[in-house]
Amino acid sequence: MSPLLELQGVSVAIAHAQLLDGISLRLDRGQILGLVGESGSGKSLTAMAAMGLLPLIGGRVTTGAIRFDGQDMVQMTEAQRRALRGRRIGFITQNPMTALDPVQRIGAQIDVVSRLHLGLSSAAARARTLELMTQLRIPEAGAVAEAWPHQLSGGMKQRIVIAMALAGEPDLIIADEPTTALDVTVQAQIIQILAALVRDRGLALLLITHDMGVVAQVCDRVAVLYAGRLAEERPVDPIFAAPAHPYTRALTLCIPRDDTARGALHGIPGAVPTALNYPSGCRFHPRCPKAVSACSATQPALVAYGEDGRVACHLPGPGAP
Amino acid sequence: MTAAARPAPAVLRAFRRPVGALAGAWLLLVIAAAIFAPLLSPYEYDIQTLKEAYQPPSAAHWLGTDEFGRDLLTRLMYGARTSLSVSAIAILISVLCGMTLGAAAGYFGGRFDRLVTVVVDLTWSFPEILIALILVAIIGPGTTGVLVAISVAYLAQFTRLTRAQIMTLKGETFIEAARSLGAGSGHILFRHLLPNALAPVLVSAMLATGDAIILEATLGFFGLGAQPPTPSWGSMMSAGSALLFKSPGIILFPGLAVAITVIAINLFGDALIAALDIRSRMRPPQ
Amino acid sequence: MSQPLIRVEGLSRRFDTGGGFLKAPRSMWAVRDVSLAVGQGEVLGVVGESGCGKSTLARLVLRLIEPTSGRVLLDGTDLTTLGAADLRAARRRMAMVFQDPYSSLDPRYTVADVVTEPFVVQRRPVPPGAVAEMLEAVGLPASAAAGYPHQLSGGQRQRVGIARALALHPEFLVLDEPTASLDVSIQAQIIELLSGLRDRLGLTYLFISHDLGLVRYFCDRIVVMYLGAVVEVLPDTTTAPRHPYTRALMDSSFSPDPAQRRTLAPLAGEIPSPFALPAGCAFADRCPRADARCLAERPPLDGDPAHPTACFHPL
Amino acid sequence: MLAYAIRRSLMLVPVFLAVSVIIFLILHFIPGDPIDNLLKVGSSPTARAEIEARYGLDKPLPVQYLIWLGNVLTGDLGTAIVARRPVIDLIGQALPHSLALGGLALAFSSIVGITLGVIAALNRDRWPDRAIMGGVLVGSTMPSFWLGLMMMLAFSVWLGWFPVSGARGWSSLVLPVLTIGLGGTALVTRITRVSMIEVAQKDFVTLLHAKGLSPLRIQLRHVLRHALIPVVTILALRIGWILGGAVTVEVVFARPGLGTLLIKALAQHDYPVVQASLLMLAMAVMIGTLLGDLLQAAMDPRVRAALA
Repeated sequence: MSPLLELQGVSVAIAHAQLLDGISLRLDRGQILGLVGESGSGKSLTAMAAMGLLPLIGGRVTTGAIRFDGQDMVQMTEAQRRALRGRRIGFITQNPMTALDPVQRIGAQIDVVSRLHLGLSSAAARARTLELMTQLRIPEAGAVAEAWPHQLSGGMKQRIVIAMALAGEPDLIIADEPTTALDVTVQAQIIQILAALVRDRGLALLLITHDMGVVAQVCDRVAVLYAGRLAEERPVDPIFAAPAHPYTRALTLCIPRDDTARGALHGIPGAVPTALNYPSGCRFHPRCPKAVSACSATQPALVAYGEDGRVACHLPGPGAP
Repeated sequence: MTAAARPAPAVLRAFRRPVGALAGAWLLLVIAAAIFAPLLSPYEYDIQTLKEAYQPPSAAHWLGTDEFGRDLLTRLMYGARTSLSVSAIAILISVLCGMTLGAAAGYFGGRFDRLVTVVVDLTWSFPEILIALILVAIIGPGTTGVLVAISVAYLAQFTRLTRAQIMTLKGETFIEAARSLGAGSGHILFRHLLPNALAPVLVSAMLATGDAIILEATLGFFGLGAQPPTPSWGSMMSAGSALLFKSPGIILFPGLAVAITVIAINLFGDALIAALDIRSRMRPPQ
Repeated sequence: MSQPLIRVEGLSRRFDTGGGFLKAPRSMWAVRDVSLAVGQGEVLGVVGESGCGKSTLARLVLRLIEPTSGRVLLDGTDLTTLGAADLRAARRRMAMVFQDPYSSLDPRYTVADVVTEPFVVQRRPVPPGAVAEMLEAVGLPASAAAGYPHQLSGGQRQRVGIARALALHPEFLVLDEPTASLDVSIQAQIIELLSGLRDRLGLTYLFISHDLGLVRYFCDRIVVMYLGAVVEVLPDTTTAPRHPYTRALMDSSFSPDPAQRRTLAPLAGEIPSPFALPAGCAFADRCPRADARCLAERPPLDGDPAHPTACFHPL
Repeated sequence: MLAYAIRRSLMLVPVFLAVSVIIFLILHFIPGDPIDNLLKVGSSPTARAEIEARYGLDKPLPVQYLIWLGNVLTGDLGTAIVARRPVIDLIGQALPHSLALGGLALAFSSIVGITLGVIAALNRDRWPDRAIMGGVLVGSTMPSFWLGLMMMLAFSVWLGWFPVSGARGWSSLVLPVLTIGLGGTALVTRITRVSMIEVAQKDFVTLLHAKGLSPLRIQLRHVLRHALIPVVTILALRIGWILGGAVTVEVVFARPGLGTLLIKALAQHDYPVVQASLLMLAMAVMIGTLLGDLLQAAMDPRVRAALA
């Protein structure tokens, strides 16, 4: 079976800055792919590319293919891409506080998706909206549908955004940091809802997050981005047990666990470079504890690693530096 | 302090943009013409030579002559003196008073702020020309009257803008940080708030000078500005309106001078805004 | 616990809003009757979700906002009654590091201006070599001094903020979510830095955070707040929580370890509006253990003095 | 909403009182005694006192104010000193002309300004944007009296399309409306454009695109709706501008109206007429801001919530 979403060597530029460089990803139905990396690594840009929304931010795909269900979105007309958005691909943004149109009632914002893509009448669309809201455990769905966005809490708004993403009966959901702006206890609720959607409906979920905890708990596979390039892409268990790329390893060591001893927390020295000053060779080499001269000279190729995994590193594999 | 050192390069950076350079060059030209008018022109602005009246543009009189046979270009240059200096001085007074009022209201808040806000909002919703007309009526026509009228007419705008800037800046964490170090009101106002509020206020003062030139011209047109024989761009047109059909140049050229100068001020202001990167802070306060 | 450097007694703060023309005013208690002590050299963590009052508490402790009632004692001196001159003198002994590394530095100040501002404000001469020394202490090169904040990364800016806080050699630092706006990789750098500075300079910290995992890593004791009040004080980082809210907070954070994968049982509902607090326990409507008493009566913070809990039905 | 509308309207009462005090006081600072105009040279002091008493000018200022306010509230605006006619008649004659001119100019600026602003925003940084914004800049920098005279020269004198001046028929309105409207158009175009561009960058617009809605529908049904909120606010706040423009333009085109009335009365120091015309203009400004606030509340549920 071909993957539902496949990125093959996708490069993206905004103006003259090459911000993504040869990203390749695969996501099957019923799976959750976690996309992680520090800010500035290109996570959100990847999401915008997969949504076909790059023109909104002045970007374009320069090389590569983005295949959704076998068809290359890069080669499609804008109308064809638009027919996919909302219908087969749902989108969840980071900040639910700003994601809804503040001057339109909640219900109408969800209705429009099923009316547009499923051709439902307004009454049928509203019935479907209420059903979705109830499934997402929104209390008093009828009243909430008539409410204005500012009357809802952050967690409730994020559920509305999820309902909007589900209204077109999509196969794929792309969620860009869906919990970052929420309180801790509400984050857990939203993640649980998303995980249940994949389990119960057989959706595919591209989950962009900086939270390695969320990744460890719900993802099937993990793709690690660094400075616009893919560092490592593997199933979740081995990547946490034995990270192949030093960057992945560094990311897991940043977060305190219950058993982390005082002083055992390690930051990554320096900061993510911007597109204007990407280093030569492996872009991580100035911050890498294992770097050797080859790392600054040549860009490591993305090669197969372990079981069903790929890594781009001259010195892959576990082992402390 | 670095605060004083930074605006100067911004002016130069504004000159580096093609539009900014063109607009800036025109403004420099007008200012130079105003300052050096006696040196540049072989004519006097006030000597009447009635037999040379109503001449069309020629080699001797590049823009022609007016109803008293005076050279129009010469009068335009002398007129620039009045129009530019009255507008600029009036706006300067207005900015100084407006910044003081706005900063005090924005920083100290409370009842004083509410009073200032109510009065300023009320004045702001009245057209500048009305305020100016009434004030000139109180003070009497002439340069002083126009100067005061323009200052007062724009007071509300600068008070509003400064207050809005101070209110926004007050919420910045670096103000709280300064307070946590033990800083008093003086330090916070003069070392943090005002230096940061300065750039948008000064740029908007520059743009307002353009509006003030138009206002000065309008008052002059009503015969309330500089009194004859002193020319100002406005008063030149006041005389000209009756002669519109006979000799359009008398009113055409001063009007063009106003329009082109104001356009130049706007374009240069725009270049300054871009150079200072303060576009988002220049929005009209709502 | 050693001799407390900071003692907070019955601190409360009410905020009033609205009350315009023909409009009813509303008021909320951002901080309700909070008492706590921070020992010399201790790191006390305050953890809670948005609206729990932790940031207000931080500002009350430094008297950046005035309390409605209660006292804050620094080494026995009541900060809440000090006059302007005495308060300014007291500010040499305490400082704050802020959450937002972008808005906490004046964009018109150079890094050197920022770190010498404490001296200017306190009308003291800047000791020669102090700038380079301060920058070195926070891991920045001396060459950074001439730069402007916008030329620095978020982590570097936060280091400048820490250098400013340390300029006058204070004993006590309030850290208000100093890493919440940073990437985890940078967060760990800053935490390491703060940890090292504390060991080297014998500092006392009040560490405000929403991240229980981070607080448990970094702090000696942990105060858990919910809607303006303290619900539990954990005496160390290993003691099991007794308040259901603390438990829920712990269960809501995800362990970065797939081996510890578990089915989540997140807390239902969301934080109620602080303008309409229930009569009883503020947590009652989300609490799995709540009964009629919890709805009617507010539980006091008591029990074991080393591990007080505000709950009628502790775990 | 209704409760808010009532409350907001009630707020006009103190504002009206404040404005009336200011207007009343301002007039007492104007030098030049209208009585002099009424007296024959060499009249006796008794004749002067008689006239002062007739116009109530001999009483203390607060009493004069209260009498004046009471009269105003009962529709009696006094008698014009120079014209020797009830001021209400003069206002009644002038007002319809000014309302027609101001209303048409407002409509013109709104419709043309919003249209141009939308076109400019949709073509951001391309030639239609540059052309429109260039035109707007030029239009907003010309003194309106001068623009009026030049249009008169071009369209009335040279082309003979419209009457040179006066207020006979619709065709006489075209040039004055255009003259005032161009300045307002510049303002509306600028605000519409900036606010369309700003709104288009908001998160919720990205999400509308992600829902698969067509870009034109997003721009016109969602972005424009938001962009109009500040436009309405500014238009309402600056209704005075349009009226101010009317003052000069009425004089240039020799049209009857509040502006002409005011300018003439100012020159003649005719207190009651000046007071009444200023009061009319002030009321127009107040009603403008009221309408703006109500419109804003109608357009934005957050505003309603904040005010409830």
